[in-house]
Amino acid sequence: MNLISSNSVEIKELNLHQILIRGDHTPALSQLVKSQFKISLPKNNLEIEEDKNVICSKSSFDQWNIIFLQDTKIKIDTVIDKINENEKLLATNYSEGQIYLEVTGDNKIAVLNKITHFDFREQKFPSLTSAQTLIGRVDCSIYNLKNKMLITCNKSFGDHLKNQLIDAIKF
Amino acid sequence: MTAQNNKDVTHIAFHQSINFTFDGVKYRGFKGDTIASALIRNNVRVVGRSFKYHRPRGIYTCGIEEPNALVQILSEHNEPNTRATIKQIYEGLEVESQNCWPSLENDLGSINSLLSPLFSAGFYNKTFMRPRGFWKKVYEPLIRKAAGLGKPPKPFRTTSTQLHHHVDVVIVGGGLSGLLAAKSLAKTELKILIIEQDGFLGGILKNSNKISTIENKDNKLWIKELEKKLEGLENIKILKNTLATTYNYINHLIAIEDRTTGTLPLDGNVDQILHKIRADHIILANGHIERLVSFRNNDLPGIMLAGSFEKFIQRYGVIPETNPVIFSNNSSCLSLIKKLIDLNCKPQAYVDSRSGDKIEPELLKIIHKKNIPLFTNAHIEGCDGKKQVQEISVRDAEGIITKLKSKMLCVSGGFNPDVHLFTQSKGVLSWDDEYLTFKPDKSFQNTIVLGSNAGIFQYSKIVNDINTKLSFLDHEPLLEIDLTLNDTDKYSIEKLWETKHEKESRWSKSFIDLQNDVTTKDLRQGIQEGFDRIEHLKRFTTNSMGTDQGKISSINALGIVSEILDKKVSEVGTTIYRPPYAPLSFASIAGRGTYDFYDPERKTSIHEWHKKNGAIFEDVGQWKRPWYFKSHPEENLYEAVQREAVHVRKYAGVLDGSTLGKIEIKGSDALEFMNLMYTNNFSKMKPMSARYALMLGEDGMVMDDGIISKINDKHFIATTTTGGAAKVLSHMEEFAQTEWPHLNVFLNSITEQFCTFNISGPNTRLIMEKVFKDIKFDNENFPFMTFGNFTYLKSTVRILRASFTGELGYEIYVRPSIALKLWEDLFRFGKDEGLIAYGTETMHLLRAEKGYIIVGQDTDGSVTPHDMDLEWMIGKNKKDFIGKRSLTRTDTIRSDRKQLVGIKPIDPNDIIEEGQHIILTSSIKPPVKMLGHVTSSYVSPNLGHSFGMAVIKDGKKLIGSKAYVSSSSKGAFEIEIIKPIFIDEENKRLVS
Amino acid sequence: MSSHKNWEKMWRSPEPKASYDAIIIGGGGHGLGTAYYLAKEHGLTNIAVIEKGWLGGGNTGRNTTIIRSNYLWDESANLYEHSLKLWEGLTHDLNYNVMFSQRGVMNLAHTEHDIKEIKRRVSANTLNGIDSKWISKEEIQKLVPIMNTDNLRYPVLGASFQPRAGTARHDTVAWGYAMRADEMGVDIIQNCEAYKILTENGKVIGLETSKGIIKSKKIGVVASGHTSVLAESAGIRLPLQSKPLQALVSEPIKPVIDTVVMSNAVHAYVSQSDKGELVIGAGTDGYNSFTQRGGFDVVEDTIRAMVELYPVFGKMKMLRQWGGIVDISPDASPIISKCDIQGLYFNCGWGTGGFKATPGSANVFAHTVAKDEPHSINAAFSLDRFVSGKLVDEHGAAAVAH
Amino acid sequence: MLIIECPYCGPREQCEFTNGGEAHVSRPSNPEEVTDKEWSEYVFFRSNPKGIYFERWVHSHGCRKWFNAVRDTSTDKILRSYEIKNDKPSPADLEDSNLTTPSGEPDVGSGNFTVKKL
Repeated sequence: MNLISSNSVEIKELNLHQILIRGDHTPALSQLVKSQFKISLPKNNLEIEEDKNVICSKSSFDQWNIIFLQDTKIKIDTVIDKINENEKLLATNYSEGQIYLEVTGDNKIAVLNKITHFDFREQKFPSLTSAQTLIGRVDCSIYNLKNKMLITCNKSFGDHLKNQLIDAIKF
Repeated sequence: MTAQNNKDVTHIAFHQSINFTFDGVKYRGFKGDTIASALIRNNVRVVGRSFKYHRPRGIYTCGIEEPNALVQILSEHNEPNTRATIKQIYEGLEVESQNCWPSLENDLGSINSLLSPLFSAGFYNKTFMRPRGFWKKVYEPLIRKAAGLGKPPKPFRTTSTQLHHHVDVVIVGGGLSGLLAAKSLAKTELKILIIEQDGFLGGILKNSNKISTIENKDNKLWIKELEKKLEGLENIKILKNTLATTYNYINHLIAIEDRTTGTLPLDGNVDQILHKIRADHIILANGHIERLVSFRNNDLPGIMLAGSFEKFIQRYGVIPETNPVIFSNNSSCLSLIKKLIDLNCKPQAYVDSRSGDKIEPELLKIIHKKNIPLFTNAHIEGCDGKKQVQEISVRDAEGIITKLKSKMLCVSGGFNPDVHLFTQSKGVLSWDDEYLTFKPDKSFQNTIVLGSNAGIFQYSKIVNDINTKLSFLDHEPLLEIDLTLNDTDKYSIEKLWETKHEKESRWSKSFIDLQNDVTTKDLRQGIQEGFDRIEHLKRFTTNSMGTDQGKISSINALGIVSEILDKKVSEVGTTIYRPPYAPLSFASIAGRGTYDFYDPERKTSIHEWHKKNGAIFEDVGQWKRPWYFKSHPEENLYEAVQREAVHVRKYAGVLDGSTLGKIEIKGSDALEFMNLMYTNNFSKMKPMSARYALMLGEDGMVMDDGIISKINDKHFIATTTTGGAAKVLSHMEEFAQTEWPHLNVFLNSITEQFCTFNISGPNTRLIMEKVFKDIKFDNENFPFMTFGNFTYLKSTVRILRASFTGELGYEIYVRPSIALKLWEDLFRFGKDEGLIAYGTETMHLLRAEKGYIIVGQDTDGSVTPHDMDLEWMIGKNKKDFIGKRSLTRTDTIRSDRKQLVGIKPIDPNDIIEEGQHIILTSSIKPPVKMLGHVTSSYVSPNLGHSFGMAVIKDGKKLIGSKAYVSSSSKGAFEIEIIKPIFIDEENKRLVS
Repeated sequence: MSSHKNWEKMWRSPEPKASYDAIIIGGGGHGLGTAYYLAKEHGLTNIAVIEKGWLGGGNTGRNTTIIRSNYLWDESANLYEHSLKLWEGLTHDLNYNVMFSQRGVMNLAHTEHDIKEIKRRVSANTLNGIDSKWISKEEIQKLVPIMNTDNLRYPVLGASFQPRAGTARHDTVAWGYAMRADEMGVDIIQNCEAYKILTENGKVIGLETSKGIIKSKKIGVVASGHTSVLAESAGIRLPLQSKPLQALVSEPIKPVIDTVVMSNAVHAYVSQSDKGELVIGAGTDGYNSFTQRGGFDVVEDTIRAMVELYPVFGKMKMLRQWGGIVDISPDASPIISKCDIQGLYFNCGWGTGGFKATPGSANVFAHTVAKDEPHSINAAFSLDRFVSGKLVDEHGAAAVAH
Repeated sequence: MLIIECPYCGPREQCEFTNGGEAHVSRPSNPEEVTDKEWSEYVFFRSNPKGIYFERWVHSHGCRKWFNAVRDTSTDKILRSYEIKNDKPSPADLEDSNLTTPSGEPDVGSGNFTVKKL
């Protein structure tokens, strides 16, 4: 639903599905992800692969996030059980413990610069990269997708983050 | 001989007059005036009283370095210590002078100046000591009342915001050098931020008459065109009314922007922005500051620094005095004299300490042409007058004193590069023997210093200096610029820190720190008493410790000290320049991060249900947890807990345990990892079973506890205490990544992926069977400490049979999306079985009745498993786990350590209080030997009396004996020491 | 009250002699105090205090001047109470006004966990004869009218209050001890850096300094943040970590707050000096550093708490900010102890709480150096407690919320 | 506030990190065989040098990975950061901290004095 839209910044809150996978970057993992989600693993750290409304980011050398930007017919929990059969992989359904904010508009960086120290400059945070950092003293993940930012954080910090974003837009 | 307007300036709107009040009197100024320039327009000379002697003080400068003109802004929440030379006026502004009572004119405090011989530096340390006790009752209260400058402000809620910047280059100072540097970097596509403390760019181009044309254009035009060009470029941003205050390590700059210059800040609007700037290169071009000369009564209102006098004319369009006397030891006053003459005013006299042959020909030419009385090789001996300058004594080369009738003396003691920010950047200074000042020498960070800030006081060197210093940024080299000067190309100066008084007297004073009333005699006395190190002298005399931080006098103090000690000034050194450059408002530092944004308020998924059903919350870390539930509006904590505690043991109760930490551990070496992290041995645990586990620090002390559910040898789920969640996860990650990277194990926090409902009580099984129709909860199918994965409303649910209350109980782990539905279903089915919701206080009571400890309350980081009766949790034949080795050290292996016991009062009406101590006697006359303290205590409706748990020395041996517990109300009362378990010692209910 | 012309020098600035009976490294309050008590109570006057910078220039000149003795464990309570009693007589002992101002110190409770922990401390203090009591929110408001106790993220639920506690003027403590020690013949040598502690088969024989070698059989190291560095020069490892601890003062205003208020939950404590400046302290930065400065974020977090707790501070301005180098031990308790090398003694590990202990620490350390045996008060603060495990864990008591 | 180079995320502000104390201090492989003194060395004693210091950081508000760094504690200048699995850099190929005396000051960069030493 639309959280706020003013001073050329729009923030929408979405309900997305997300799978967090921990495991080393092995051919077995990339083959498994390819077969289950039709997307390949990014090569380097912090890169994002995007393919038909599914994104896969490499958050560090052994941590992967798969986010479905639109409803998917895939049975998340059954896929997770399948992945977990491999003792060297840990997959978790992260969908319900997170909030997902889509931030768009020309002023989005100017507003974010009010509540986070993170460097959004193109050369430091090019499109199709992800980062984990602090926004308004809250641990967040940021996904730089073409002309929008996807920001996620733990649900119990959700109100705190949203209220600070709205406040930053208003003042 | 009074103030006169200079209408030909662009920064003052002479057509817009503004009314404001100063000490209740109405005055008129113009749009763009500061309080100082407006008061000068109205010939107001006395603006405040000095800190210690309460001597009258006038406006001494025209900028941030002002020591005297500090005022209180009544119309802005009584903001104290505001610089009148910076704060612009607006319609309805109410200003009050500071540190004087009953009024500025006749201030009782000025009695101090009569007693001044006694109040010399450091007198506090040698006096007010006798008789004993008088310091607290008499002297200190008097001193405190007299101290401080402004009155306390009114309560104010900050509306300022913060803004982070990431740029390639920051240029501090939009003056001549700053603008030239920006011009040369314009085409490099570097992202550049220019910071200017005034509302207009230009620096000395707009603040002085020194340069009249630049590149054959009038200053104002040149600035306007360059600004338009820079504003047009996408990679350059200009911040005006913004003062850089702090230069931190690694090129991190803090600057404060005033958004309401010249207007009344309306509550609720953004009044200030704190800019936090990261830059690869920081260019300091923030110029220089003029310094004073010490002479007799150099604090009389009507004495002003020459550069500031010129700035009032040039920048603010007011001539403070048409015929001032000018005194200087350097070449800088030529531009001021020319400006006065242009405005057909004339200095009443020009006094120069240098001998005639050293004085610039151009200066002499204009003086003779306009037959301005000239004194060379001469000093100002002193000034006299009642609350302002009326007579100026000039001592010529032969020592003859001439007395001039005048109300204004302009003084220039020379220029100091403004090195405050450079020293904050951890660069070091060196003394310049030609310009007699400290200037930046070796920088430590990517710091570039330009212009007079770098100690370059020669116009013809500026462009070459910029080209050499910016070449590595492949900037566009500047061509030589031609300037028409009302100044000599090169600035020259002769040493002069203070002049000799004609006759010594106890009451005559020549000042070094005007705000803190520090005289040159204080410096001499300090050195005489052994405080010959400059850091000692500063603290002994409080020199340069006022709100101006000695900007116009600290170098003079070094000069005088170096002469007294007969040392080079560079040997005397300077004290440390402590940030900020100028006082920084608390409100801007706090920004939006207060009240509801101070710290997150973490809520569980069913928080709203709790609120609707009478929950009273307590803060547990950042979480809000239901403390207890009011069954009716008047029910208090005690009554609610007594009701809930009985109810759970008789029927059933459910607690929202979602705040407890939950960590998923998986990998081929998960079992080995868990055996190393916890004391327990998980090897022989059957899959789908659970165990209460203990975690120690490497020091062997209890750090956290929780239930470990083993899915299989490669996959575990661990719960932690609410407060310990973050710490336990970090603890595990640290050891997995740094100590045992060879182990294949992965960790994941799933605290927020599941809500946890802990239901317990005799009727629990009935309720669970109604809610989960297809699950069998009897002992065979669902033994104690086992768990299973089930589905509820097409979502996976994990149910674990465990209980913290000692009753039959289950922990339900459910996904947030259906959590509320399940919670409501528990009540829909459980109502007839008497199900209630209960809070943390009842949980504490019930678990204590069962003898279960709470880590963080019954443990305080100094107790081992053995102390807490938990040796059974230590895996028997385990080779190693974190903390194991510490358990066998001499002090931890002692048998008489503090151990966990239960206590109950002999007289059932006595109430045991948490935190009180177990003692052996009934008297509490100190010192009393303490065996240990009460870690938990409650009044138990199930036992019918107060009871507690305590950790006491040699506790196990004392079980069965009597002792005393101290009490906040009745000294101490007798108790019995028993085993720390009060209900269902055989644990029958858990397995019923 | 003669005019001040004929006051003589506070202390001589002698060159070091070839040898002394004892050398104290560190010219702060603790070091100068040790020399004073060595001379006054143990008759050892042939001693030197070696200071690499200027007297009182280290942590003595950088702390928030708070003095209290409401510590939890008996060993700490005895030590800090011993110090508080010495503070009460110090101005007269030194005949120099250290401006010890007993305005009371308040420790605020913001959560139920805080209440439990503070009430336990108050009970232990009462039984140890320390004047500490629990006060309600109403009593807090009477003592500090400007405090906003309710409209807060973590409301104030009550506090402990020790009336005999307060503040003192930090510089005058160092100068007072220096003056009186110098009078008794102690050589105070500034700008003299200690390089290496010289030993011969397990015994101290002297000290290599920037002013040459000085012989002595006894050396007391009282150099706070730099103590580990000097210990290393004698092959002794100490369990200390030197971290920045920041503080700041506001511009001076008329009196608004008369007691000292400490708030551990939000890492902020404040008092108002006799000159009218608010003196505010923060928590430590989390990394080792000898640069006497810390991160701006630590100051920001403290100020965020301050402007909420005291709305009148909203319109105040920060005048100066700085840092000290505090030596933190694993159990947040000091180390006043002998070591394996004969004649080498350490007085360190004071972390964030050294100023309040100045006279007490100096007094018992002088005893330890003079007698080559710890005084009963500092026996528990030995170096080998970390081997036996018998720690005096002062920050352990503030354990994790349940 | 420092800028720290996380080996996996690149340079980030210090507020995203938590310091982990001295690096390259390995836990005794068989704790049962060490003496109380040796065990206390591991649990409580860490180096506290003025100058070159090998320390641990964790990107606690980022990728949550631990890594090592070499920093000069007399100026706070970070010489390099490197992954846990790399071995300890040898002092030879590290910039010297030019501290001439144990508790002295570097020529520039500590910020504890303002005038250049002659």
